[in-house]
Amino acid sequence: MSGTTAEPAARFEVPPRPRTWPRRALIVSALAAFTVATCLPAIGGVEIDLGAIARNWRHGAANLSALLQPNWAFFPRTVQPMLETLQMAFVGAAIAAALSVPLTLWAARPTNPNILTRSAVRAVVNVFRAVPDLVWATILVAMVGVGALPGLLALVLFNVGIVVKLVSEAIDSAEHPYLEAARAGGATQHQINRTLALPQNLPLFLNQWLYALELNVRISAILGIVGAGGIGRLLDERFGFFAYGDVSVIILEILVVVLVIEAASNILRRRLA
Amino acid sequence: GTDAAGSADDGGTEWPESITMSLVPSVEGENLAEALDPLTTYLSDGLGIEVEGVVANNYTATVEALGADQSQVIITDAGSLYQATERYGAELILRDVRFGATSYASVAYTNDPDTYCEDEPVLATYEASDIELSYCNGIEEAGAAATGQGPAAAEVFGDLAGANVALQAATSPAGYQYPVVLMREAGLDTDADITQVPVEGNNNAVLAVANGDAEVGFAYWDARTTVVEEVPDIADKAVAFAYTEMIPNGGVAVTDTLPDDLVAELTQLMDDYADSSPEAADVMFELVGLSDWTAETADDEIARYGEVLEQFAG
Amino acid sequence: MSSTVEARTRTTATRPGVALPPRPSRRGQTAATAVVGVVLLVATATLDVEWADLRDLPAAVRDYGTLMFADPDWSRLPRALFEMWRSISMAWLGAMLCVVVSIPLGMLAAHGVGPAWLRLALRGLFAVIRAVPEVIIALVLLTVTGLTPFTGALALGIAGIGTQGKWTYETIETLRDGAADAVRAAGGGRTAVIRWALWPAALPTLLSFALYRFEINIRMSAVLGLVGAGGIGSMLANYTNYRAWDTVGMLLIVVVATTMAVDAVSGALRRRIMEGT
Amino acid sequence: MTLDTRAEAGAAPASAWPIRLDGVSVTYPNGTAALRDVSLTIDAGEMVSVVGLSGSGKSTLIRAVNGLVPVTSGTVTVGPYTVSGLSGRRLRQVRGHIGMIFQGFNLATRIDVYRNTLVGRFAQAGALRGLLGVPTAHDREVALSALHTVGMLDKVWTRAGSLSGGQQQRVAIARALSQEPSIMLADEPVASLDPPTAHAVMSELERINTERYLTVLVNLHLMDLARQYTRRMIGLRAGEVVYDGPAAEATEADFEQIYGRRIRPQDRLGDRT
Amino acid sequence: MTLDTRAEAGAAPASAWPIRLDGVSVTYPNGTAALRDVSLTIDAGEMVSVVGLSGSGKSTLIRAVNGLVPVTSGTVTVGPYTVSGLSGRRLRQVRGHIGMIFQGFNLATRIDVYRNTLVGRFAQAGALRGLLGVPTAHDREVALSALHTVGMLDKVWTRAGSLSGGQQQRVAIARALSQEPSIMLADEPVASLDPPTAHAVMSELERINTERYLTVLVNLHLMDLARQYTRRMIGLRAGEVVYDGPAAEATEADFEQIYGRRIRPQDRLGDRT
Ligand SMILES: Nc1ncnc2c1ncn2[C@@H]1O[C@H](COP(=O)(O)OP(=O)(O)OP(=O)(O)O)[C@@H](O)[C@H]1O
Ligand SMILES: Nc1ncnc2c1ncn2[C@@H]1O[C@H](COP(=O)(O)OP(=O)(O)OP(=O)(O)O)[C@@H](O)[C@H]1O
Ligand SMILES: [Mg+2]
Ligand SMILES: [Mg+2]
Repeated sequence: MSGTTAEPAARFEVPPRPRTWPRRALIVSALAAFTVATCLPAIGGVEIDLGAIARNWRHGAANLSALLQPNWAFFPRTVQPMLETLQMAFVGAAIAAALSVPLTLWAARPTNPNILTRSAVRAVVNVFRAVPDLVWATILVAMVGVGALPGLLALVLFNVGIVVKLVSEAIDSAEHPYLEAARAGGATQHQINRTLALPQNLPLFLNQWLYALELNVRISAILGIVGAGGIGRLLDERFGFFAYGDVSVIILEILVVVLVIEAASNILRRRLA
Repeated sequence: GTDAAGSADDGGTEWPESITMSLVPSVEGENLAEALDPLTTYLSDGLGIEVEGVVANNYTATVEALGADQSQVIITDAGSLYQATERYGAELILRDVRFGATSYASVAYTNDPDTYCEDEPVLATYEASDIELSYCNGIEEAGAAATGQGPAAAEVFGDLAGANVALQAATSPAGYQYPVVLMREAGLDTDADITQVPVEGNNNAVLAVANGDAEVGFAYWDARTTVVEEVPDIADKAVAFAYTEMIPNGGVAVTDTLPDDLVAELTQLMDDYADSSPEAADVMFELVGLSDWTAETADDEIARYGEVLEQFAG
Repeated sequence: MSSTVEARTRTTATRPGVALPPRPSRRGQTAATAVVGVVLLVATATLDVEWADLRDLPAAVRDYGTLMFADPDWSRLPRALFEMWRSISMAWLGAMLCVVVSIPLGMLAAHGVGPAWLRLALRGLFAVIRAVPEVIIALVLLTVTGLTPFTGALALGIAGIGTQGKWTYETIETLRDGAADAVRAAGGGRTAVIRWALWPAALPTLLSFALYRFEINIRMSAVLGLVGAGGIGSMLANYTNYRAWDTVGMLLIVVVATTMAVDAVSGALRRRIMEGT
Repeated sequence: MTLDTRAEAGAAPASAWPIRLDGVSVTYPNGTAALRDVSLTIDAGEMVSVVGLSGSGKSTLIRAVNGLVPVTSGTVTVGPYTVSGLSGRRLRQVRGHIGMIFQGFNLATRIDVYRNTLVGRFAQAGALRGLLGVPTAHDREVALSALHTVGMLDKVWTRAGSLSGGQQQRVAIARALSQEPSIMLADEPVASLDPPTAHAVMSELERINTERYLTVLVNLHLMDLARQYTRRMIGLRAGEVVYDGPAAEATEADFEQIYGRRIRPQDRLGDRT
Repeated sequence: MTLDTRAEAGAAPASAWPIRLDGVSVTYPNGTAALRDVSLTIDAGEMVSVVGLSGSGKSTLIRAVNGLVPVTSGTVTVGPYTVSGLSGRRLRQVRGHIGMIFQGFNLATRIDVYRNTLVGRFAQAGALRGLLGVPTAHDREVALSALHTVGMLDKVWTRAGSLSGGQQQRVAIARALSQEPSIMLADEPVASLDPPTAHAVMSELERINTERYLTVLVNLHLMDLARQYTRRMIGLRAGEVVYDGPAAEATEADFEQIYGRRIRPQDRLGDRT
C-alpha cells in the first residue's frame, strides 16, 4: 500500500459487504408472520382489544385501590406460615444449588465439549422443566404423600431446571479465554471446571441461586397443593374469601423478602465482579 | 331484541348484543370448554343474541368478572353465589340439581375403621359410576345404592381428638368448613386438639387417607371414585364413616345490569335445557356433573351457607 | 548469557515459598459462610421431612410412568394441539410485551448505565411486580379486558416484566466489558454505551432469556386458567385434577416436544448471533 | 502498511488542549495505590510519552485524564474543563474531545470492524442516528480514512473477535482516530505490533500531533520509541513521577530512577543489532 | 525482578522435543487462510523465533503446534506424537508437555494469581488429586517459584482481573513455566512489558532453553529481540514461510521479504537513539 492524498471516500478499496440482509430479512419476516398468526382469533389466536383498556381501566383502578389497603391486623397470622415458607424455600434452594453445579457445567458447551453427554443432560433437564408445576405437585403427592418432602422435591425440581437452563446458556454466550489456556496446559475438563469455570462463573450462578430462593417464596402456592402449607396457601385462602386487605399484607411481606434477597444479590455481585 | 351497544347502562331495558357466561367447574372435571359449546349454542339460538362461554378455574375471578360486567352470567358454587349477590347485587336464578338434590354431604373417610367405626364396614354401590365402596356406622345400607344423605353418624366427630386430619383449603365447604363446624360443635378446638394435615383438592384428601398421611380426611361425595385407577383397593384403604350436614349446591346468577325480560327468558331456557335433547342431558352430566337446573333457587339455603362462610372469612 | 537483573536482591529467600505474602484475611467471608451453613443445617434438621419416603419413589415413578405413558390416550390430540396453539399465541404475545418493555428498562436499571434514582425506581418496580402473585395481576386485568385470551397475554406479559427486567440488569452487570469503557471514553452517553457495547455482548444471553420467557408462558396455567383463557396448561391441570393419567401422558408428550423445539430454535438463534451471521 | 495517509478527509482542524494534573492520587478499591500525588502540566500541542515498569501506574494515569478512573484526590484539568469534578453530559462532551487507545483494545468482539470504528463517531452523534447506527457520509469518510491509515481496510466487514492481536490493536487505533479529538491518549498503542506497523502508528500519532495540532499523551514501554517520537518523556515509578524532561536527554541515572536499576547495553532494545 | 531463581525445586529435568510441521495449512471457518502449506522442522532444544507482520499467521502457527487450532491439511508432530490426529486423553498428555504463553494472557480474571498459576500443574495431577483440585506441596513449590521468576510473588493473592497489562502477562508466563514443559510456545510474551522485564522474561526463556534443554518457539514482533535471544528466525508473510535462517544474518532483502517493504533506518527500534 502506498500513501494517497485525500480524495472522496470512494477511493477507499472497501471489500464488498457480505450479504447478510437477505437472511436477516427472512428471519424478521418469519417472526413477523408468526406474530401475526398468533393474533388471528379465527385460528385460535389472541384477539387484541386495546379499546377495552380505554373503556374499562377504571375497574382495574378500583381493584388496585382495594389491594392497596393492607389490613395490618392480619399480620400476626402471617408470621408462622411465612417462616415455614422461608424455611422450605431456603432448604430447597440450597439443595438445588448443590445439584445445579455439575448439571450446569455438563450442559454448557465451553465446560463440556462432549456433545453426547451435553445433549443428554440438556434433554433431561428440558423434560423436567417442561412438566408444569401443578402437574409435578399432583404427581409428587400421589407418589410420596403429602408433607414437606414432596414440597421440597417440587421446589428442587423447579429450581434445578431454571438454574441449569439459564446459567448454562449464559456460560455458552460468554467468552472464556482462560479455558483455552488451561486446555493448552493439558488440563482435564473436570479440573478446568472445578478450579476455573466454577469460580469464574460464580456470579452467574449466584444470580440464579438467589432468584431460585426468591421464586420459592413466590410460588409457595405449590407447597399448599402438596400439603406443606406456608404463606402461599394462606394467600390463596384470603384471596378466596375476597379479603384483599389481608392479601395486601402478604404481598407486602413477600415484597420485603424479595427486596432483601435483591440486596444480598447486589452485594454479592459487587464483591465478585 | 337485537340492537344497542352499551346497553348495560340503560337500566336493563335494551338487550346487549352479546353476553358472556363464565363457569367454574364445581367438580374436578375434564376439559370443559368443549362441553360448554352445546349449551352456549342452545342459548344463543334461544335468545337471539350471542352467548359466549368461558371456563375459568377460580371462584374469586368469576365473581370479580361479574362485578366488572365482564361476564353477565356465572355458573358457580354456593359460596361464590353468596359473594356475588352480597357484593355485586347479582340475582340468583337457578340452582344445580345433582342426583335429584340441591345439596350434598361432605364425607369423612378414615383408614382406621377400628377406631372410628362402631360396626364392620359394609359395601354399597356408588350409582354414578357403579363402583362398590365401603361405609360404616350405618350411614349406608349394605349392598344397596349409596344415598349420601347427611348428617349421619356426626357424633363420631368428637372422637377425632388427637388425630391427624387432612383438611383442604379453608375456602372449601366440603373439605374444611362443614367438617370444622361439626368438630367445633363436638367440642374440639380444631387448632389445638387435632393435627391438621393441609391438602389441596378432594382427590388429595382421599389419597392422604389412603396412603396413611392422615387418619381422617374429608371430601365431597364420593371422591374415592376418582382415584380408583391409582389405588384399586381404595374401598379398603378409605372407609366412609360419617356425613356432615347437607351443603348447598351451586347454581346460576346474573348481573343486575341485564334487562328483566332477558333474565326471565334465560332462566326459562336454562331450566329447560336438560330436557331439550339427549345430547343436552349428556352435556349437563359431563359439564358439571349435574342432572338439571331448577328455578327453585331456595335463596335461604345460600344465605345460611353465607353464615357458615362468614365464620371462616374473618 | 548473564542477563539477570540485580533486583533479585529484593528477596533473600532461597526458597520462594518463604517470601510468600500473607494471604489476606477472609474472616468476614468465612464467618458469613459459617452463618449460612448453620442456618441451613438448622432449617433442614427442623424440617419435618420423612426422608425414608424417598425409598418408595422409584416404585411410584414406575407406577405413574406406566399409568401415563404405557398407553397415552391420543384421542384428544386435536384438542391438545388446538390448546397448544392457543397457549403459544398468548405466550408469544405475552413474551413480546414482556421483553420489549423489560429489556430497555432492565438495561437502564443496570449499575453504571442509568442514574442512581432511576436505577432504584426501576428495581423497585421490578421487585413489586415480582412480589405480586400472577393471579392477582390477572384478576386486576380481567376487570379491564374481560375473560379473554387477550387478558391472558397481557397478564403473562406484565407478570414477567419483574423477572425479565432483573435478569437483564444482572446480565449487564456480570459482563466485564472493556468495550463499554471504550464507548464511554469516546464521549458516548447511555444510549451509545448500551447500543455499541452492552447490547452486542449481552444479546445472546438476553435472547436466551427471552425465549425462556416464551417457554415458561406456554406452560403457565394458573394465570390463564384464572381468566378462562384455556391453553395447554389449563388442559393439563384439568386432566391432572381429573386424574385421567393416560390423557395427561399424551399432553405431557406434546408439551415436552414443544419445549424441546423452542429450546432447539433458541440454541440455533444464539449460535447464529455469537458467530455473527 | 501505509504510513503517510492523511486522515484529514474533510476534518475540521481540531484545536489542541492542555492537560493539567494537580496532586492527583488514585487508590483502587482493593487498596492498591496506583498514583501518588502526581502533578503535571502538558501544554497544548505537546507530544509526551510516559514510561515505567509494568504496574507503575501508566495506564491509571491515562485513564485518570479522561475520568475513566475516578481520582481519589487532586484535580485533573483538560482544556477548559476540570474532569475530576464533572459527570453526565458535560463529562461526555469532554470525552468526545479526547481520543483513547486502550491497552486491551476493548473492541466489541461480535461487531464488525467497520462499526467498531464508527463507534468513535456514533458516540457523539445525535441520539437516533447513534442508536440506529446510520453514519453520515462524513462519518463514513472519516472512519474509512482512519482504517486506511492503520491498513485495515481489507478486513472492514470482519468481526473484531476474529482478528489477530495486532489487527485488533489497529482497529482500536482507527476508532480513536475517527473521533477527531483534541487530545489523544494512547495506552501502549504499539505493544502488539510488528516494527513496520508500529512505526506507521507512531508516525501517524506524530503527524496528527503536528499537522492537526493535537496534544498526545502516549504510554510506551520501549524507551527507544519514546526518544524517537516524543520530545518530552515522563517516567513513573510506583505511582510517582520520577523523571520529567526531554526524552533524548534521559541519563543513566534517570534510567535507574525509572526502572530501579542501572541501564545495561541490551536494555535499549535493538542496541545489539 | 528476579530472574535466576531456579524452578528446579524437585523438578525432574524435562527432555526437549522436536517439532515438525508437514505441509500444514490452516483456514478459519470464516474463510481466512491463516497458514498456507507450511513445512518446518525445529530440533529438540532449539530456540526459534517467528516474526512477521500483524496478521501474518504467527499466532496461528503456534496454536497449530499444540492442536488448539485444528489444521485444515498437513500434519503436526511434536516429540513422539502426531498432534494433528490426537484427541481426548492423549492430546491432553501431549499438551501437558507443551507450555504456552498466550498473546491475550487468557487468565481467569475473577481468580487469584496463585490459582491461575497452579493451572499449569493440572496435567501432572493424579486422578484423585485432579478430582479434588488439591495441589501437592511440590505443585505449590513449582508454581510459587515460577511466580518468583516473573516477579509477581507480592501479588499472589490478587485477582488476575485487577492487575495491570504487564502484570497479567507475567502471570501468564508463570503459568506456562510451572508446567515444566518439554516445549515452550510463547506468543509475543513480552509485548506488554517494559524493557527490564522484557529482558528478564526473554532471559528466562533462554535459560530454560539451555539449562533444562527445552525447545522454545517464540513469536516476537521486535526483530532485535529475535536476534538477541534466538539463533534461528522464521519469517512469516501472509501465512507462508518467507525466511528461515540464522537470526543474526537476516539481510535487507530478507527484511523486505518478511515485511513487504525495504528496511528503513527507524525500523530497527532504537537505531535513532
Ligand atoms: N478465530 C479466527 N477466526 C477467523 N479468522 C482469524 C481468527 N484468528 C485469526 N484470524 C485471521 O487469521 C489471520 C492470521 O491471524 P494470526 O492471529 O495468526 O496473526 P498473527 O501473525 O498472530 O498477528 P498479530 O501479530 O497481529 O497477532 C489474520 O488475518 C486473522 O484475521
Ligand atoms: N482495576 C484495578 N483494581 C485494582 N488494582 C488495579 C486495577 N488496575 C490496576 N491496578 C493496580 O494498580 C497498579 C498500577 O496499574 P496500571 O495498570 O496503571 O499499571 P501500568 O503502568 O499500566 O502497567 P503495565 O505496563 O503492566 O500495563 C498495579 O499494581 C495494578 O496491579
Ligand atoms: Mg498498563
Ligand atoms: Mg498474534
